[in-house]
Amino acid sequence: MVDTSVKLCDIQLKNPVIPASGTFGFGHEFAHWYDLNVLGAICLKGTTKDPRFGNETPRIAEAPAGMLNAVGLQNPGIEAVLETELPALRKLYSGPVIANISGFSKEEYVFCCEKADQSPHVDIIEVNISCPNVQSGGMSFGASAKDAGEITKAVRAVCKKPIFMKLTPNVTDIAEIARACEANGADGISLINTLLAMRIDIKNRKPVLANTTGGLSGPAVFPVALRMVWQVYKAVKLPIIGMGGVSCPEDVVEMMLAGATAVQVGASNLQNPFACPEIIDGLPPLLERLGVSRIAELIGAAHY
Amino acid sequence: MVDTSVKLCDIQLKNPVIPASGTFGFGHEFAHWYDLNVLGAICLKGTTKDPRFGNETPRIAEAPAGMLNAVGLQNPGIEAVLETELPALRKLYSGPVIANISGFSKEEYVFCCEKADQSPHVDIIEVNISCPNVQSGGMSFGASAKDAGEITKAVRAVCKKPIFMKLTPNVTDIAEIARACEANGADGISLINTLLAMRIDIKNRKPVLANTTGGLSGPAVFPVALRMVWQVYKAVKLPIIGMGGVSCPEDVVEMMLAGATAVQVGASNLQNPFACPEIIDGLPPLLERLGVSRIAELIGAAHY
Amino acid sequence: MKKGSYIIENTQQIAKNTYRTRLKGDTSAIVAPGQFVNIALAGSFLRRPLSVCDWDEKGLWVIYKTVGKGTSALSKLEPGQKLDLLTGLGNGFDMELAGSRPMLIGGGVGVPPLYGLAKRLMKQGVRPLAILGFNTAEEVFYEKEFAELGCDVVVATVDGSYGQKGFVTDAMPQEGTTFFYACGPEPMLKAVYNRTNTSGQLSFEERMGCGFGACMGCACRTKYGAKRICKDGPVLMKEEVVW
Amino acid sequence: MKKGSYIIENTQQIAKNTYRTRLKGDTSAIVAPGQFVNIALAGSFLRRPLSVCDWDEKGLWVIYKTVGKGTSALSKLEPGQKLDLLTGLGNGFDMELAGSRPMLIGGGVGVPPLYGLAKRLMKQGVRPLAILGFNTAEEVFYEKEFAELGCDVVVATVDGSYGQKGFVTDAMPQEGTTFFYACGPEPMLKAVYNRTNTSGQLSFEERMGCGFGACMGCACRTKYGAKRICKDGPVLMKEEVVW
Ligand SMILES: Cc1cc2nc3c(=O)[nH]c(=O)nc-3n(C[C@H](O)[C@H](O)[C@H](O)COP(=O)(O)OP(=O)(O)OC[C@H]3O[C@@H](n4cnc5c(N)ncnc54)[C@H](O)[C@@H]3O)c2cc1C
Ligand SMILES: Cc1cc2nc3c(=O)[nH]c(=O)nc-3n(C[C@H](O)[C@H](O)[C@H](O)COP(=O)(O)OP(=O)(O)OC[C@H]3O[C@@H](n4cnc5c(N)ncnc54)[C@H](O)[C@@H]3O)c2cc1C
Ligand SMILES: Cc1cc2nc3c(=O)[nH]c(=O)nc-3n(C[C@H](O)[C@H](O)[C@H](O)COP(=O)(O)O)c2cc1C
Ligand SMILES: Cc1cc2nc3c(=O)[nH]c(=O)nc-3n(C[C@H](O)[C@H](O)[C@H](O)COP(=O)(O)O)c2cc1C
Ligand code: FES
Ligand code: FES
Repeated sequence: MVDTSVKLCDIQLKNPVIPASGTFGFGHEFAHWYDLNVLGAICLKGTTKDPRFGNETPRIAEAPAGMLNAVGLQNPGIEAVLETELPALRKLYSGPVIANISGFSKEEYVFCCEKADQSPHVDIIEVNISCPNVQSGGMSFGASAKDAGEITKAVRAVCKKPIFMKLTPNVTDIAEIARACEANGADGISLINTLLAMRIDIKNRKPVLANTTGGLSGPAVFPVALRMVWQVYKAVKLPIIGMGGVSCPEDVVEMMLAGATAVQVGASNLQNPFACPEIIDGLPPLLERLGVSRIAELIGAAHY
Repeated sequence: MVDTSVKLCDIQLKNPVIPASGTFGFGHEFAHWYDLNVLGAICLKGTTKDPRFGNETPRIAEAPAGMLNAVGLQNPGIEAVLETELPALRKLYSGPVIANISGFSKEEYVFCCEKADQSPHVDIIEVNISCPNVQSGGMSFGASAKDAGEITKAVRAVCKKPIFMKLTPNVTDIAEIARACEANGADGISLINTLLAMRIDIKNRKPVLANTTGGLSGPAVFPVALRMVWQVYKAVKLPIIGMGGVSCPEDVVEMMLAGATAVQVGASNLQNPFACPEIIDGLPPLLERLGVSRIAELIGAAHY
Repeated sequence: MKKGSYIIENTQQIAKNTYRTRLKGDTSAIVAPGQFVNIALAGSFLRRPLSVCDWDEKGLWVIYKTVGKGTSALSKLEPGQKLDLLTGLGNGFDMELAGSRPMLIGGGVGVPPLYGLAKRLMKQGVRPLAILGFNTAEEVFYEKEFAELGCDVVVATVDGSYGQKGFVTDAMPQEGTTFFYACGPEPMLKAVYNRTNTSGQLSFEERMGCGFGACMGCACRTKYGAKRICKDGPVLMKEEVVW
Repeated sequence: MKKGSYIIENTQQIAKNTYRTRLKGDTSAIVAPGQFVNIALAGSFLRRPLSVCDWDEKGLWVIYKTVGKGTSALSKLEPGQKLDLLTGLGNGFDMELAGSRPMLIGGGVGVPPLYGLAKRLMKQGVRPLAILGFNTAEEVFYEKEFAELGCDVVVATVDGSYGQKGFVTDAMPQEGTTFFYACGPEPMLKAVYNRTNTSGQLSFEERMGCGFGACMGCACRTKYGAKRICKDGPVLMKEEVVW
């Protein structure tokens, strides 16, 4: 028997496979397809202080081995998430829950993280710092080590639960950003968010997405994500949740060898609603073929 | 009849399709497959001052809808390129030639660009600033606007021919780098080089590439490349050579709508030696379907 | 909603760039006309959403225009090839609202789901009036099929090359109908919305990430808040539509 | 070198995880045993290089181990399916160097190109000694085929479960041969290099970007400078090899 369990900041996951924020709603839709309790954990849709409609449509475009999205953080707001969505999810699912918090100002992050920290249903807080910092010019918070560090420090001050800072890959030096998060009290790093990308409709000569640009994810980004997980593992001592293009058990193993303690699956859930349980079912036979008895021994094992 | 010609800094290309540096050697191998004179131009393998063996093997890894390479600028050195390779190419090909120059110090760039400028066989000099700056810490020259500007200024001082600065996509703000090149005298911008990426062999738990990381290219990167071409078109007034994942006539049109005056084809040449001529042959019927009589009218036409 | 493997039984071209494909497999998840399937195709990451034109116990039909990579690839697959589908997606049309004389208004490849609806209305003893609009004669399809069900059918073409000249709205009677069901391009839906006196249902399209309500890719504003075209739609009540 | 479309005629499993596929199509670009083809497979961006085991006017055979995605996919393709190949790649073995009694040394899926070589040597009236090495009995293939050509064949397995126990180098005679041709995993090639007294040729593998000399993906150091395994190789002279 292969042991597929991993520990994320003292939280035990029965396996390292977690649906990624924004590709799993608040879980209800997937409960139609399978028993959510097979999952290692669940990561909720990105949540802001106030309800948001998000961007105009079209919000989705296709890409070779991937997709673009510009959903723009459509969500019912932190109150509704904690008071309606999460209790509803708890009726279907008893495992660990990761709340994903977004914001357009430091205050908004602090407000939402504090609320999430107080919820009995939240185990880990993932802080998505890929949103534009509207207070200082619109560059994403995650694009500068200074901003990333400041947000980390501010949310740390109001949270007792583990905080995972979720980094954007659209930066020159991912290790520097991760170090700033570590130095300011993060408990872990999640990466990657989507790669800024674009498609143009050649018939009407306009960007496909109403928002002009969107985020690329799916298998296409896997080698970039893997490289960043590798670099961050070298740069910090924190546990890493790796993601970006994971679509099969082999990808989970590769991510873990690069340094991930757990792995999130995003776009693949949309393409195949059974992506997560199929990956989870595929892990034990793969590990057996590889001669691995405890999946946790893979974490960072390709580092030399 | 559709007019597929474009002008790149006063140099007339019969069509906008150019094989990308490093995927076409010095042309000889492809002369076996087809008449090189069908091409819009040819971009030569990256050239350094001294001959280089490049990185150890394996240098190639596969990726979803793409590939990784870590060739490490294997080349016979600028002297041999100008005195042996180029005259040999000239026997097979009479169209425009783009020399691609790399270096690990400002002096090396200056040395090579000056030589290339003096060659009667070189029409455009493409300066690849994706190499690590060994003099200051190993970050790629193209990763900072300051370094990019300095290299541009230095090579500008010794060249009369058009200089295209070739940018790396592994940066937070591509527009800032492009503006630094423009401000320092570049005649055009080429982008993108490869995305820093990695693969791990899950059987032996080691990076697939001897160099650990490599550059991702091929269709997977197309939406990222397109976004950067779009951003750079908005940021500078210079002509752009767009590349990254181009594999069909539709991609050429999409790149041009985003702002490219010409387009390079890289990894697709390796997958299909006939990639360039097939794309070129596919342009007139596609343009006819789109109701376009002059391809040049597409340049930047999706901007609003 | 179900996920399953389906076998291509046959594909016919039924009009210019328009194909009908019969897919054999489990249709138990399909509960209403106007629902759609989401088809995985080799070489494309995202699935392709297509309305169910009609279905029986052994399979379903889709009718589609080859507008891009996915639909072209689908039209070229050989009988016997297998496809992975999500079926029973979306709400579909509500037949209980039809009244005694519903009007079905379809534009182009918006026509197919109305065929399945017409068939089932007829079975319930309700005889709809079907108004089918196309750009031009060579794009017209399914006039005969609707007529064979026993519906009244009016065909309109924009260029007048077949049937009545003009848009579907030009062919719509101002009175005598009890309800309408419309499916077609958004400008058509909007025109229909503006020119109908009765209540009705309109079926919308949007680019989709998942097709089953998970990604918020297909959001749309309604008078009762944001809805997902894939899950809360694709069919909306006229009364809730916000343009 | 040529690019063309080839049709799968049949595929047989010939040993554990080892398959032989016959591909019908133009073989006019193949000029020497030891050359390889580069096969495009749906779902993989890079082509897969495989040695030509043998060829005739109507097609060629490849023998391969299913080690990953591409080779597994290839082994499952149905007869009649089409594949895009680059053929006639690489230099191949130089038969003129064989002398009167060449030794062919193959390890695992390094054996296939030696079969085409053996066949052509026999045609020239040269009878080679073939030493075929495998890990274990169930991986052994082509002993009979070599014997039927009229070669002397020695099979060695590492675990001794078939033929002689040990490595190919344990089965190599120290004298009596005029030249050697070797193909197999790099450790085997190195051992052969160290244990042979005659001159010889060794066929190498490397991860490839193009397979036809354009990308410098497959460089290797030799005593005469850098060479490309795909174009200047895969066969190198013993005398030029640098380990
Ligand atoms: C609920 C629903 C039902 C539909 N029913 C039908 C039908 O019965 N018959 C029919 O011909 N068409 C129908 N469509 C439209 C059909 O989905 C598109 O024509 C098809 O996805 C185009 O794919 P492609 O690869 O050929 O085009 P491409 O342009 O190459 O596709 C690129 C991407 O854009 C998406 N896309 C392009 N056009 C549309 C569109 N109009 N709506 C949604 N996504 C789009 C594709 O799914 C794909 O992700 C329906 C759409 C929806 C949302
Ligand atoms: C000139 C040459 C001749 C060859 N002849 C044969 C043969 O006759 N029979 C046979 O079984 N094998 C042969 N090989 C090895 C064969 O190419 C690989 O086993 C095959 O590419 C693996 O593909 P995959 O998708 O199954 O494995 P994966 O590991 O999924 O492939 C991933 C990537 O790595 C590459 N790769 C993996 N292993 C190798 C390797 N050993 N050599 C080169 N590239 C590799 C693949 O081509 C692909 O790009 C030869 C290799 C070369 C270079
Ligand atoms: C439709 C969609 C919506 C997303 N929404 C969010 C979000 O709300 N918050 C967040 O942190 N990441 C969001 N992401 C990013 C994913 O969580 C993940 O980081 C990224 O998609 C890479 O993983 P993948 O390649 O497996 O999709 C979203 C991704 C997609 C595709
Ligand atoms: C094998 C290989 C070698 C390359 N060598 C060079 C080089 O020497 N100089 C350079 O500027 N770019 C080099 N590149 C980058 C390409 O020119 C191009 O910028 C990149 O691959 C993106 O285009 P593509 O997606 O079409 O491959 C190389 C790319 C590949 C795949
Ligand atoms: S397409 Fe994903 S929610 Fe509708
Ligand atoms: S594989 Fe490209 S040069 Fe050998």
